Amino acid sequence: MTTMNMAQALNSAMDTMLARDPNVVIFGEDVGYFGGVFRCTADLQQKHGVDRVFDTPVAEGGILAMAVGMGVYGLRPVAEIQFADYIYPAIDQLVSEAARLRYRSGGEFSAPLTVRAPSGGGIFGGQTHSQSPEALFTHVCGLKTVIPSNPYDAKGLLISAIEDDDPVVFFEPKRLYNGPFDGHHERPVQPWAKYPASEVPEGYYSVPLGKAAIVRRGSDVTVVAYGTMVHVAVAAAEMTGIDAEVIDLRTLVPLDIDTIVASVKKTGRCVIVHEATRTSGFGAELSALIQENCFYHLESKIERVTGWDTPYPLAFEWDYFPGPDRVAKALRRTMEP
Amino acid sequence: MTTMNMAQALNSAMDTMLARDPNVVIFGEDVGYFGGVFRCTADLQQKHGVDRVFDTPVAEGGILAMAVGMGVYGLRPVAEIQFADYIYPAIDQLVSEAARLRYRSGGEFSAPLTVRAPSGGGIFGGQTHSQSPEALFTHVCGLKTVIPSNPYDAKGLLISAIEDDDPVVFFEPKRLYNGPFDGHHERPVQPWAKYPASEVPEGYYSVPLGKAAIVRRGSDVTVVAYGTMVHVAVAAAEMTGIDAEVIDLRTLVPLDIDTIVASVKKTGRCVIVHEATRTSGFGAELSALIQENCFYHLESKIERVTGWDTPYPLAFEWDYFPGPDRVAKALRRTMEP
Amino acid sequence: MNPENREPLLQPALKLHIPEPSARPGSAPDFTHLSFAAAGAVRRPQVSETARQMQDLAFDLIRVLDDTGKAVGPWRPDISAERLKHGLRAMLLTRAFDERLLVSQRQGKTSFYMQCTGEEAVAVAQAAALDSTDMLFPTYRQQGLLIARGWSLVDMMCQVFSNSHDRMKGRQLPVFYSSKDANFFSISGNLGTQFSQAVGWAMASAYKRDHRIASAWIGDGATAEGDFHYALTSAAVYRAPIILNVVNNQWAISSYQGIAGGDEATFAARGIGYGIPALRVDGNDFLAVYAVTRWAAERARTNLGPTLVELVTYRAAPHSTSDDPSKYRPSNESASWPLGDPVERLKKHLIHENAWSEEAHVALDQEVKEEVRVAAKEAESYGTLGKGPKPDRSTIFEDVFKEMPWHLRQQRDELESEQ
Amino acid sequence: MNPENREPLLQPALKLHIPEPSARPGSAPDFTHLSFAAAGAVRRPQVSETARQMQDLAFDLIRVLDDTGKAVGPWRPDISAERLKHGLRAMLLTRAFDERLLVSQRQGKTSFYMQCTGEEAVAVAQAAALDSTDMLFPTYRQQGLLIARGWSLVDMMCQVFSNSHDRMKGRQLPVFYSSKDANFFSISGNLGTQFSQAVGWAMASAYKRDHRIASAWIGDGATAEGDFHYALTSAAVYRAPIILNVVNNQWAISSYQGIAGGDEATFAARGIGYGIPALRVDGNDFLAVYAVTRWAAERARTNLGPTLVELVTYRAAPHSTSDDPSKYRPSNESASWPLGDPVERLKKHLIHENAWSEEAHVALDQEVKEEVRVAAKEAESYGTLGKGPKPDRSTIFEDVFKEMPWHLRQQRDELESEQ
Ligand SMILES: Cc1ncc(C[n+]2csc(CCOP(=O)(O)OP(=O)(O)O)c2C)c(N)n1
Ligand SMILES: Cc1ncc(C[n+]2csc(CCOP(=O)(O)OP(=O)(O)O)c2C)c(N)n1
Ligand SMILES: [Mg+2]
Ligand SMILES: [Mg+2]
Repeated sequence: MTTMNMAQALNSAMDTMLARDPNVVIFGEDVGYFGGVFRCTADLQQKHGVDRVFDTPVAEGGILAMAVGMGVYGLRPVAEIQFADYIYPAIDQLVSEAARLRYRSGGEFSAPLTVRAPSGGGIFGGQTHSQSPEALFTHVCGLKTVIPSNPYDAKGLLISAIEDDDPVVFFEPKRLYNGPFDGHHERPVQPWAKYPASEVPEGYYSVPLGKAAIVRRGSDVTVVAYGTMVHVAVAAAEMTGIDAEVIDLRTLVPLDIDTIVASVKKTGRCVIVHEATRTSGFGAELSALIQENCFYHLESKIERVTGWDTPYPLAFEWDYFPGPDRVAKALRRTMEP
Repeated sequence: MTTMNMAQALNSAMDTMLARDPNVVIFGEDVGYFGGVFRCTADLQQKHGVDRVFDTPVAEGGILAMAVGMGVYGLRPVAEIQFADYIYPAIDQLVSEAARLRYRSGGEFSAPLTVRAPSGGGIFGGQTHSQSPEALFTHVCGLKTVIPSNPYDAKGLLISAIEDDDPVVFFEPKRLYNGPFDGHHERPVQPWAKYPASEVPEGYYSVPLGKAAIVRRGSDVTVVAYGTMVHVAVAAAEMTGIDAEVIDLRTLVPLDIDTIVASVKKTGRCVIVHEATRTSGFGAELSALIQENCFYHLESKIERVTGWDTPYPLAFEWDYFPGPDRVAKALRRTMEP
Repeated sequence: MNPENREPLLQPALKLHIPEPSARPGSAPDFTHLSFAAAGAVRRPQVSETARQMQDLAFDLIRVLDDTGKAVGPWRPDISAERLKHGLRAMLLTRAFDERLLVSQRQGKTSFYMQCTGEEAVAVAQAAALDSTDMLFPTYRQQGLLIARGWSLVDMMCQVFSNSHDRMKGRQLPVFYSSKDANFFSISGNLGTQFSQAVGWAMASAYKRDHRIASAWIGDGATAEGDFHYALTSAAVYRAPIILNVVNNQWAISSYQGIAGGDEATFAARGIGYGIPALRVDGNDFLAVYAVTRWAAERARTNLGPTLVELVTYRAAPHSTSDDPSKYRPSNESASWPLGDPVERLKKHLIHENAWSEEAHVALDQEVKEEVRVAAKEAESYGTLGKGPKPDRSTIFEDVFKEMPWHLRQQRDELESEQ
Repeated sequence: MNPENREPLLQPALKLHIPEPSARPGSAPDFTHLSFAAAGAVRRPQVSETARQMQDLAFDLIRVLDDTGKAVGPWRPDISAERLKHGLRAMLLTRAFDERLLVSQRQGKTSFYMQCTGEEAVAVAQAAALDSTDMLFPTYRQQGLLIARGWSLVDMMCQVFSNSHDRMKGRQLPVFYSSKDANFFSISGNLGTQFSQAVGWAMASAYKRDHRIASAWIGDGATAEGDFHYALTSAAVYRAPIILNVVNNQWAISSYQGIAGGDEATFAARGIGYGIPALRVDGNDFLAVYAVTRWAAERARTNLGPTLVELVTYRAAPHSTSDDPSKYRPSNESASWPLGDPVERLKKHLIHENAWSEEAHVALDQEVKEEVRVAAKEAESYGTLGKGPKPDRSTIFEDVFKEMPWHLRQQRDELESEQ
């Protein structure tokens, strides 16, 4: 066990997998010598060699095409997209190719790639360094979508993603790289070292895809969240004194429906929280599924607390971010009737 | 008034706008001399000139980039993407550029483009000629998404889209080009000429964006649908004898929430139908919104009838397609309690 | 504003240029823009020559067979008559296969078909020039690769018929073959994507210190996609062991190659800007295609990196069974194609070499047609589209993921409940 | 399988090539790979010369100013000392602007800043060579265009400070300017997208029989994006009136230009494959940049179509305030850059021409610094990031659409209700 922040835990996951499996290769813009603009691949090239960890041209579509081809050969490529906001030029290779290859070839070919991309706001990144586009990928059959909320999970989930035989999109809430963030932006940043989830084994372990975690047990209302919003949800629960059960999804597809349904059936109330824009966000799917599975258990309407349906405005970051006050309000509304 | 099928009505919309506004230009793969693989631009080049209706390189990203630039100049470009399945290489220009331009420039620049793309299955197109990717675009703030279900609407909505100052994604259910389709694929195809919606004015008129149509009045249950599924929904209602109110959304964003809410409050029951894959489809957003707005009016859970979360399999087209039987079953389930 | 900026000069107004093909329906075919030197006239550089030194080759046209059927010049390959006859057979077989399945489509046994008529030399000669372990990333118009590799016609037909023996389980559009055993990559409906993926595969092969190289194909039209650029960039940067083939068959559905930029420069010339050696070859000349492919394969195999090859040919058939070319090009354009027919030209060469005869040709033609007929009978016995046996419908939910998640199991059960 | 396919030859194994820059931190800078002829040595073709005829120019480097500051050779432009001094002033002003805002960023008045140090001639000389009505599609590193066009420094600073006078209403990342009045297109965070859009704008201008041309910029790194390829393809096909500029400043954040393919061919050479005339120019030579841009503008304005221009320069500053180049390149690399500093070189030229003096230069430098200081004071009075006045927060919901739809009005009310 060592203490790691989330960037270090991700680095450790890749380091571990590079050492374990000669078929693992890592590449992306600035990930080689420099070690990535968020330092997640720091020192990996120096340690494992230039042909295992290397820089690519600034062409996200080309990066994922390369990853698909390598996967077809039999490698386990891990590609970094520098910001989730820049994944769009690569969407065709993800949607039409990586996600469809096993199906269309009758199981003969597959592309077991992992795409890592920092997502989310709260770092004054403006509209092109703050997006949370995960919902788009959850609509694409054949892709798995993973979003960790802490160092321990991040390493274990990334190892699972690399070992998974299907393509995995792995979004890393960049606001969490250095410390947990509960939305109280006016308070000083707390480093991960102060939290148990920063206790990370140095070697190999994994956290399974498709399994949610209940990060706070409660009986009044279920809060479904992932990534940064897990911390915000917990903060909101503490603020309100409402005994919320907070579920950290960890994987969006495949979803851990059982954990969610069991919780909502118990509490009868539900608040869904995500940072992404509201309309057709993943919260919509969660709301629909919960309504379909728990209709007769619901005592009040399912609430969504999300980013606004606007680009992420630089100077109004904290008016945009769905912070603990906004979540608290929703919790109170949900408890009303 | 003339009788037109949907392809002709769309052609007439473009013809009308080319004649009315010298800033309208139309382009895409094979749309020029040939008139488009679905004939929607037939004869327009011959009539309006090669510099107003022309072929483009096979580069969807390039096509929409061109459209953005033309829009910035002050033109009203109408770009065709040959199949909705091929819009992915152009998504960056839509999401990061067209949709964001007005916002990021403080209102100085905008890209009033219209993207037309045939979508949906039922023509033995397999997984790359059958997709319904509309949900992706509804998650992108700054884009309007339109899907017509008949010739009259198709022309009127396309004219509104071309005149709209925001970028509009306009999906044309290709199964409807020649005739309405209620999912009874075993029955002979009925031409549009037999239906009132094929009565289309030859000249200019418009159908406003953001307004749904109630295509069948009813009091038992509300069916929310768009495109091909409108006809399937009506067929299912007839089949079951359930007095369903069928709403044809026509525009997904901005959504006509008032019409939906009024209907569901009246019926207390709701079935949402779309051909796209289920998870994070637009049905999820509809379900979430209806639940949020009509919670205390719902007498049974909101049902979704959709395409499966798989690619569209060629030989199993009719096992995939959410036809009238499947919708009828959902209607009956909804009426049960 | 900068006070010193001048007023716009009094100049004629700007004008938008829209390229137009040399002929449309109703006018006479015109290929005068396609100029090329005589067979044998183009030089053959060392494989180690730099891209910079050999820029001229991107604008020339390498040809080996002259009008009499004689093989001439420095590109004349060292290939036995036996192997050429094998190639001739594969081309004839490909053509017979196309003809038969076109008829099947008309009979409703499949919904869709795509021929490669007139372009058979591209796939067949290139297959002959590569090792069978080399990995192929084709488009839908290189069925000749599979046929030349001796792949089962029945298996291919079962895919086209979406029947019970279709290894793709009825999922894919007809002709979108896939064969891992034949090192033939799954064909995608999305143009161009395989071109850039192939570079990734080639990089992986180099990373693993393998000996296998990749070969990828793309149409003239699809070169405009981003993937073409990604492929050339990454192939150049990482010196990937790959042959990047552009099949310029003059048309992309109804758009002539000028719409892809072919009037402004050759497609081979695209390689120059990336420092990739580029060759332009008569795609209907079996010997020239073979020779050029061998040359490019040698470069790849000896760590000299990628080669871009433009194969100049003509799409004699409609784009697909959904297309009607009489709507956009002169109906007799194909007959005027100055580079002839690949089958006829190889036949003439073999006859010129006294290794073949008209009679042998007729016999071979009948033999391959019979082979196709027998294969079709067998394939049809496993079902055709909408008729006879087909894959189990529960397979719809398989292979989306390696293991089926709960939501797909639920949907499968939902479908099953529909009886 | 084809029985005649040979076994793989006994050859050394394949090996993956990963390009490496000539120097890393700790080693001495090495620019020996950058070879170029003397100033004045490269020929100047007629604007009507074809792309094919002028391929050599894509590999040469056009230079006008020699080491003594003398302007020599056929590319020596016809430009007055007054206009050159105007350019010198704009370059100095740009540099002073960068320096001041870098300090502002360190002081927390903005979250982010990007300098163009060492590259000022690119934007300033090109602005001088274009008409003020020509439309510019820049990257984040051409702030010099706005400054050279005389745009308000205060307005630019208000954008950087996201304050109450920011025309972009606090929405955009600092330095992502936009000015319709200055014909300066809104800068995007997404690399490359403007390059292909610019072609659409130019096509529209040609379609409307306008006289205005477009000029677009892209970095060496971003040339790898699909949009670069789209731009070149459509500019070539439709002969769009546009200048397509690649600013090769040797680095893309931490990746040297070889990662974008620059070791295999020049970026100008990319034009050859599309049939686009391409020029490669010393980007730190104000006169050469001006001359080349005039030449390209003349082509565009006379319906001869696009020109690709590679401007060879060096990114002397960090990529942005978030970057630390000492982590990936020798710290003294900038000082070893063989093409010098654009400001120093133009100054030397003007002194050589007896139109300038060290004293005048010092005075000018102080004048522009004062201008920047005064502007900054004013801009700061309108607020800085997180301090002082800022735009109204309800503007968050405006301009997403032209008219605000119900769901945004509802969300606006929701936010408003948060007090
Ligand atoms: C991404 C994408 N865009 C458009 C299409 C539709 N389409 C299918 S084939 C074709 C023309 C391709 O022409 P070319 O590349 O020259 O190949 P050819 O058919 O001539 O062999 C088009 C536009 C597609 N399949 N994929
Ligand atoms: C589509 C996209 N991918 C990645 C990035 C992140 N990024 C910002 S600048 C940059 C390097 C660009 O280098 P270059 O094009 O050479 O321009 P320079 O910064 O040198 O002027 C990268 C990778 C981005 N902004 N957009
Ligand atoms: Mg073609
Ligand atoms: Mg650069």
